[in-house]
Amino acid sequence: MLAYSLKRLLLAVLVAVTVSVGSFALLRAAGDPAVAMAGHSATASDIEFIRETYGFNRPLPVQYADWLVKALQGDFGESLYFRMPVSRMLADKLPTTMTLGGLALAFALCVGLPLGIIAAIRPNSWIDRTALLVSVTGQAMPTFWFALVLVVLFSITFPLLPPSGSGTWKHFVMPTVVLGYYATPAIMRLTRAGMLDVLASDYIRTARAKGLHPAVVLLKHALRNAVIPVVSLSAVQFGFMLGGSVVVETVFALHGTGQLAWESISRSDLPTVQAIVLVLSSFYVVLSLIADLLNAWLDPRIRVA
Amino acid sequence: APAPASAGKADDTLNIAWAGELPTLDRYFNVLREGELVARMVFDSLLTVDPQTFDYKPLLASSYRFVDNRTIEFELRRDVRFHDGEPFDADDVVYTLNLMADPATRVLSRQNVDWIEKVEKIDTHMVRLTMKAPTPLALEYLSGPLLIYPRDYYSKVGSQGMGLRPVGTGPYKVTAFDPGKRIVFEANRAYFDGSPKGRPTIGRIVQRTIPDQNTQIAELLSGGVDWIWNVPNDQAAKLASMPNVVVQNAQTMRFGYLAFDASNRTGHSSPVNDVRVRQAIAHSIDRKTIVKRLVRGASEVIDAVCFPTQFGCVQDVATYDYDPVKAKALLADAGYPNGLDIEFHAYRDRPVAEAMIGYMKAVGINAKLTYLQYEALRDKVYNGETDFTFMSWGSYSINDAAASVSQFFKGSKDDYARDPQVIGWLEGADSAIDPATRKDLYGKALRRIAEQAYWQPLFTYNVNYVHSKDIAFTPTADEIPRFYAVTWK
Amino acid sequence: MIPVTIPGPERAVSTDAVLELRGVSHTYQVRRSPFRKSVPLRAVDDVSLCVHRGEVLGLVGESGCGKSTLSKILLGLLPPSSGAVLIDGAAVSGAGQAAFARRVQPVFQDPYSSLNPRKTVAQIIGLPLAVHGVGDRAGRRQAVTAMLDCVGLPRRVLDTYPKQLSGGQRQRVAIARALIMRPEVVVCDEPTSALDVSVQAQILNLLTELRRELNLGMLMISHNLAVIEHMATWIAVMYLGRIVESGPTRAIFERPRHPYTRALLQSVLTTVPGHGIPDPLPGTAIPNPVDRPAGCAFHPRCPLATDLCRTVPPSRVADARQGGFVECHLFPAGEAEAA
Amino acid sequence: MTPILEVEGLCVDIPTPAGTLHAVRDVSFRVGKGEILCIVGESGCGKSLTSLALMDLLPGRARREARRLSFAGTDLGSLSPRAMRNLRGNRMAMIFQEPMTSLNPAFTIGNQMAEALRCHTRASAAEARERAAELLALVGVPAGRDRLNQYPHQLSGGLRQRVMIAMALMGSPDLLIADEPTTALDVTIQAQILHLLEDLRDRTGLSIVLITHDLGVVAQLADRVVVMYAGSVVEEGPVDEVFGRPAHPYTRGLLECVPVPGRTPPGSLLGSIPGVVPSLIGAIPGCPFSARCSFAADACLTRQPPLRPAPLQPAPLQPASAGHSFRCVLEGLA
Amino acid sequence: MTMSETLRAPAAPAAAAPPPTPGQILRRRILGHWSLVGGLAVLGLILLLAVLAPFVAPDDPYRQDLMERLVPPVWNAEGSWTHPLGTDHLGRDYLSRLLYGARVSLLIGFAAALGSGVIGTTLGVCAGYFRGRVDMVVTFLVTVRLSTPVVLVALAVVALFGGSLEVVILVLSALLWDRFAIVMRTSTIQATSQDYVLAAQAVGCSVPRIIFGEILPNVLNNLIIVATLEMAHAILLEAALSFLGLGVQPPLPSWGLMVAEGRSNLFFEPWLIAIPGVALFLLVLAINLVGDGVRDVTAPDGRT
Ligand SMILES: Nc1ncnc2c1ncn2[C@@H]1O[C@H](COP(=O)(O)OP(=O)(O)OP(=O)(O)O)[C@@H](O)[C@H]1O
Ligand SMILES: Nc1ncnc2c1ncn2[C@@H]1O[C@H](COP(=O)(O)OP(=O)(O)OP(=O)(O)O)[C@@H](O)[C@H]1O
Ligand SMILES: [Mg+2]
Ligand SMILES: [Mg+2]
Repeated sequence: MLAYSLKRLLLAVLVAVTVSVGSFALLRAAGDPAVAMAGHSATASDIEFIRETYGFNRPLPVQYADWLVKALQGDFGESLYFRMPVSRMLADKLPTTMTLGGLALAFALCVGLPLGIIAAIRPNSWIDRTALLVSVTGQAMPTFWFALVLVVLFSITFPLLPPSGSGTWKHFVMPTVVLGYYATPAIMRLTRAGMLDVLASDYIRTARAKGLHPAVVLLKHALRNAVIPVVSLSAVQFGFMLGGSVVVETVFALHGTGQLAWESISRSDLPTVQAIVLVLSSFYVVLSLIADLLNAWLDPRIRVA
Repeated sequence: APAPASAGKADDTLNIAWAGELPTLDRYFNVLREGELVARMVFDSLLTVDPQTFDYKPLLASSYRFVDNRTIEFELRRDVRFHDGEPFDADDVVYTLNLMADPATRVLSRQNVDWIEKVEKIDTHMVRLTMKAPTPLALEYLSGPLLIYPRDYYSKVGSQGMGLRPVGTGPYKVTAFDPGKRIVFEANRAYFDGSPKGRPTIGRIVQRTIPDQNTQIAELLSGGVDWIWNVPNDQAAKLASMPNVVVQNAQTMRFGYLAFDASNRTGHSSPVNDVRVRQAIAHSIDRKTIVKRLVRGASEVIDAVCFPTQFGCVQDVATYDYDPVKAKALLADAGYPNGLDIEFHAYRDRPVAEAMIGYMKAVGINAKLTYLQYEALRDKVYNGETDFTFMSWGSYSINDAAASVSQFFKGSKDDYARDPQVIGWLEGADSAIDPATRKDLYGKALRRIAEQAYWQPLFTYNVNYVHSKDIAFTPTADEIPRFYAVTWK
Repeated sequence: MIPVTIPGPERAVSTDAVLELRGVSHTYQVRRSPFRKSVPLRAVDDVSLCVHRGEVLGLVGESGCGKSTLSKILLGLLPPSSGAVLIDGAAVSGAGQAAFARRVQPVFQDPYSSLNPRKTVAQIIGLPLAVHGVGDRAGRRQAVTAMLDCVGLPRRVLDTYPKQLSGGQRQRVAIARALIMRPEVVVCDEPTSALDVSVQAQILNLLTELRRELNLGMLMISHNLAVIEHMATWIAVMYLGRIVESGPTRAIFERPRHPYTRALLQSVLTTVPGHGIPDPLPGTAIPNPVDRPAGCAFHPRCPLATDLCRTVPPSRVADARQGGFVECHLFPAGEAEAA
Repeated sequence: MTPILEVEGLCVDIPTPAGTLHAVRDVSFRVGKGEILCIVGESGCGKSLTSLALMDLLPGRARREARRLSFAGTDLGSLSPRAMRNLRGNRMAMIFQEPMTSLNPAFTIGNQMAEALRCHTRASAAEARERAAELLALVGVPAGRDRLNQYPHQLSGGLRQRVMIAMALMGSPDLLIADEPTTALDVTIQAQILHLLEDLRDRTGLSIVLITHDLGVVAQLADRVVVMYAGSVVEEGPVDEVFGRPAHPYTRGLLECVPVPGRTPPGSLLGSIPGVVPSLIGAIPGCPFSARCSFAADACLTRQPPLRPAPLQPAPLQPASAGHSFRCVLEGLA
Repeated sequence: MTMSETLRAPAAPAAAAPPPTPGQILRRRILGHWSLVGGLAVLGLILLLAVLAPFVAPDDPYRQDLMERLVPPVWNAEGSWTHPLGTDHLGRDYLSRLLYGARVSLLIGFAAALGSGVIGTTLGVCAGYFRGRVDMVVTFLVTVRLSTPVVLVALAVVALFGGSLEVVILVLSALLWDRFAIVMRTSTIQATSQDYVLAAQAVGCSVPRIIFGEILPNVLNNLIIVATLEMAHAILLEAALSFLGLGVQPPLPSWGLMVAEGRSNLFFEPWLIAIPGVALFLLVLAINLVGDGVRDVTAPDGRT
């Protein structure tokens, strides 16, 4: 168990490092940080000076190693744009994005799981078809379009919810629905497929043969086995939502990491982008590790025999 | 209707929104226009410009006088205190201006401070400023970008501290600042009487950054914010008919232009190296229709590469009217009878860019658009990588041709003309004191630029200010909304 | 009586042994859970066997004892961890793979998974011809048609897909595919255990006929001893990767030596009522191939196990009279001869 | 013997896109107390559906119909789902073919066994575990108490099948339905499990319906046997009679297909039944076996004869009521 | 019985009606699957219109007329038949742009699915077939890919190279291969464990022959399903990029771009965003329905 966890951790670190190397290379190709830092009216010598002071003239691998060592100590450098420690900005913005991601995932699970279960219990019924429609619509609607439609509907036509900001729970309702709805179809389908598989399995027949109440059969025997793949998927989805919340955060002016990343990309604010990519990818890796452990708990076959 | 957390008039809070993210509130270290709005609320400079008459008026100075054409003496006000209670005096002026003028400080807009040689304290309420050379724009700078900071505070917290918790003398103080997200202003009840800016009337102003235009409008319509700007004309026109909304359109000092690589700076010879191609492009675009139908508002077509009200911005330059036939002829003459392909860069006003591409296409010029973020495009321009760009320039709201034509044609990083003649004229104009000489030299430069079509000036911009009926807001031509002057109706 | 030889290094290999295994072992690395280290699993342990022309070697043993692994090694699909596969006395190397494939062909257990569902019967049966570049298209089709007749399938199935065939028909297709290259040895891994009794009989009959007609050597793996007795000329009994007893069918059935063989024989339930249910091996000490018992691997289940069995692995004892061998402490070398 | 289970005219229909599949056609049999009844037949002949129909566990779309379906005097046909649930796992229990997949991998053996008792009685968790441990000992699982905390994947196939049997016994059933309980097991293990079943019957008077396609198992274990073909019963009777003197050509054909050590000469050709089972969709005119029957006459193609008593056998003379009956126009096979 | 008798013994009686061939079954299943038929119909229609755009479009999609800006569609009181769907902010005929836009959107979908499909399938099949080290490397790559925030990388790349059709397609291809790899890996492992692959190996088939002849045909339906999903995904991602100003560049019309452009008139000319939005929705919906349909129809016991 310990050896396994260590190995997974090593893999996680390796993945995060690979991603950050990739993004480092990409971002360096994208823009000269010295030029970005020097700003508007800098002269060539200003830029040269910045290169010197910040070490942008060193070989890329050296710069990367330097960055990584500092990053591991929690020091992501200073934002070129905001001129404040990136770690502080992340501490400020991550909670918003995490809240949004968490809520959206919860929404997707709350909608996707029951729909998937019901659809599996009554395949081809009207519920199944409705669930299918809901999921297909979710997949086919551009996020920003959906977001704007909601804003028009619930902030202007029926002024129930504030269109933007992050002050109260009300502010999170629409972003959650938009982001969560995007993840719902996958979860619903996987639940449905898993449930269908499990319901057709021998041990469900055994459970029924014992004379158990159908609800017990469903919720105890079937669900636990059916959600195992859903757990892994949720980790992937959560990771995706953290990275993919740019559009939602932009529309709803949520000021999370997604929007920060996007603005930082366009401002060539490399340390910020770099840090966000590293944090998001590490986060994903940690999530999938958690998903693995959760699955091990759910499925004793994976657990220590 | 919803009751947003802070709902307008009832609790004396003005909610405003814009898209820009201010990295810091230290004005010397941000260049965004929104930074200027904040600066005017929080800080004061020695002088100020009357937005209507463009006259210079004393602000922190109670009076000033030119000792000679390189020296000004300022008599300072005695009744001014910074937000932290520290009294304002000569030390603050001397400290701030000398610090910012020092190249080691690396303020972002060097031209604002470069001309200052030194500032000396004469007594507690008297300072003397010495220029490196006679500077025609000196008063312009002193009444805008050169804000006075409290010496004790700034020397203690530095630019970072100031950026987060600014302390100035202005009509509003900042009580909260989440960078890129939110700024909360509180009226400075101790603001000095007799300031040309007037005393603040609204108790609290909350600014939020809302990146998406639609969301801004939605917030306005739902009462979440009271004031937004830069609303596209199509929307503004429709918003004007809404019951609780006021739309005001005002011209700005910003103008749009096409810049060509006339001197082959990219090194990969492009068709626009040829003046005839540049002229053809200029002739191919129907600027009048674009202005009338697309840009609309108070905008107008311009022909010289400066804002018409700017000092020295002569109008008797070569013009390129919409004439596709002539454009085609010029192209054929330049050796492109079958049209040509060209890379085209832009960073704003996509519809205008698209419209121009449409016009060019009609005469056989296939402009392939690369649309970039401003910062990215600016870097490309600085690095000499663009053939043909659609840009805009706001002259830092300085009403003098030095802030426009001199900015771009004096051999700087963004000078793609590199015309020694023009450079010579402009250097002369920028250092001369005599208005007539300056005007003559700018005129020469402008005419040469137009004739060579180094740039094709397009039109002046306009801004739509959209706000709730509850407030009285007066737009100004310099594109600097003055929130301290806003009042409840 | 069929001339038989003891495979393995003890006796000279008779000339008609087509396919031979010498001291072959195979070890898998298995990981029982992602949280654990992988451990070696000795699926086949020092096995020597040979298949003769026209003979059927029957391999029996319980599930997981390594029968399929052994057959894969014989087919050249799995390189043995140690030991050698010989064909006509020559070791098979990588280069000889194609030639090897022409001479040794498999018939698998499950006729549902052994036929590619996306191919027609003609394509499936003709695949070996196509791979080895035998003949042209028309020639191949002719050969396939002939083969169909040979395995008793109507010609109209040529262009149908496996889905449209019954289990028995599919198994015939699999046999046709195995035989089309005229191999000398066919390795049948439980060829009838997925089939119904009535179909099983058809397939067994077909295999018997083909063996006689084509003088095929055959390795027949089955856990159905009745089938093995019926088909095989020589039997090898496998337990946890080792051949524990081997000999001519008749001799094994009449005088089984190894307690495991005896238990297997006892477990056969015949269709003649009245024998009752035997209880051959009481206890539930199911062997764990990853964690082999010390000494004789069978000792935890053996009713006759002694202390010797628990500590010392028995050695292989040739049994001249039977022409086979047994690996059991109950039969020390001398006694085996005498028994 | 008083029958514990009486089945008369059981039919199972499954609607399919191609038409209604009549999987079980008018099946009748009865099981006496303490009797082992085996149902044999080829794959797909409806054995499993028959057993599932008894338990009311048919897959969703399948429909059950019967003239009479009575268990220990209760009419199963008219029971509410709730009452049926109370019977299931309590007085009638079932075990399945695949010991590997029939236990829920996510729960411990103990949990799954206890649950079987606790959903029918008010037994406490401790009591249920106690009984589980006892039953594990009964079915020969060594160290049963420790095994209660183990997960199914930690047990071998034979052990799992024993656990399944123990679990079925949790509610002290009167009837155990076993659908191919040994098919997936090795011969030696199979013998053990069958031994166990026989032993249970002897000790507790349990009635068993055992479904299998292994004629050897039937021959050695069954008291009575039902031979099914294409959804209907073709022959039924005491196992000695049916296997000793099969009356239906299909039964005889089946028995000839299996080599008997010592009786069938090695290497000889086995008897075989040519052809395949007819499709069960729609009605089958005549005898379903007629297409494969070497004795088929014209009459067989139009009409299926009713189940009728087999002709009396020579000594020891048994009355026809002992119930060896078959369904064929032929007057028994010599 | 003699041998010949045994061999001639009929293996199957002459059935009354021959069982339907897989082709027939498939056709029956497809036709009985309403959502698949519907999806195919819509997709086919869009494809047809896209191909025939030059013939059916009423106008040049690039011809602008600033005097005729924002003409509403015909169902609006101010609309006219000259521009059935109205005109956009530059006075270009919206219907024509919609038709030409279909080409671009479909092209992006197809090309991105193709590109990512080639990458993902190659990786997945190799991992599934060779297992061991190859599998480890591929799994690692997939994890890396999954832990890369796609949208951010897409933004960065496009911000670097500027948005253009080629760049967008390349970026999407390079980013959307993970699901192909995962699904292909599992399907290949599944297919490889089938005895027919063993049989092919025993016959002496070369590795490419096994992969292309035995494995790929059997995993093809999974491939199609993933391809449709990714195609839809790519089209939507392009729309999201367009929203952030980084999709294909004007004046080239893509539906995503049209939606993004129409967004600035969201409140007062909602049809500008609704028309391409609905088109986009229908397209993605149709693709998804087709994907689902293929899954159902090719599943062992498909829903009927
Ligand atoms: N690819 C593999 N990787 C790891 N272990 C394997 C592999 N294949 C088989 N084994 C293990 O090797 C042992 C022998 O397996 P093999 O399939 O040869 O048995 P078998 O005798 O054919 O069994 P059965 O009668 O069930 O087919 C088993 O314990 C099995 O779990
Ligand atoms: N859920 C179902 N849907 C459709 N047909 C079914 C279903 N279950 C069984 N059948 C069909 O009903 C018939 C009888 O099936 P059943 O499972 O009872 O056979 P069996 O005798 O148990 O066979 P086996 O020996 O293979 O278990 C078969 O033809 C089968 O194809
Ligand atoms: Mg095997
Ligand atoms: Mg069955």
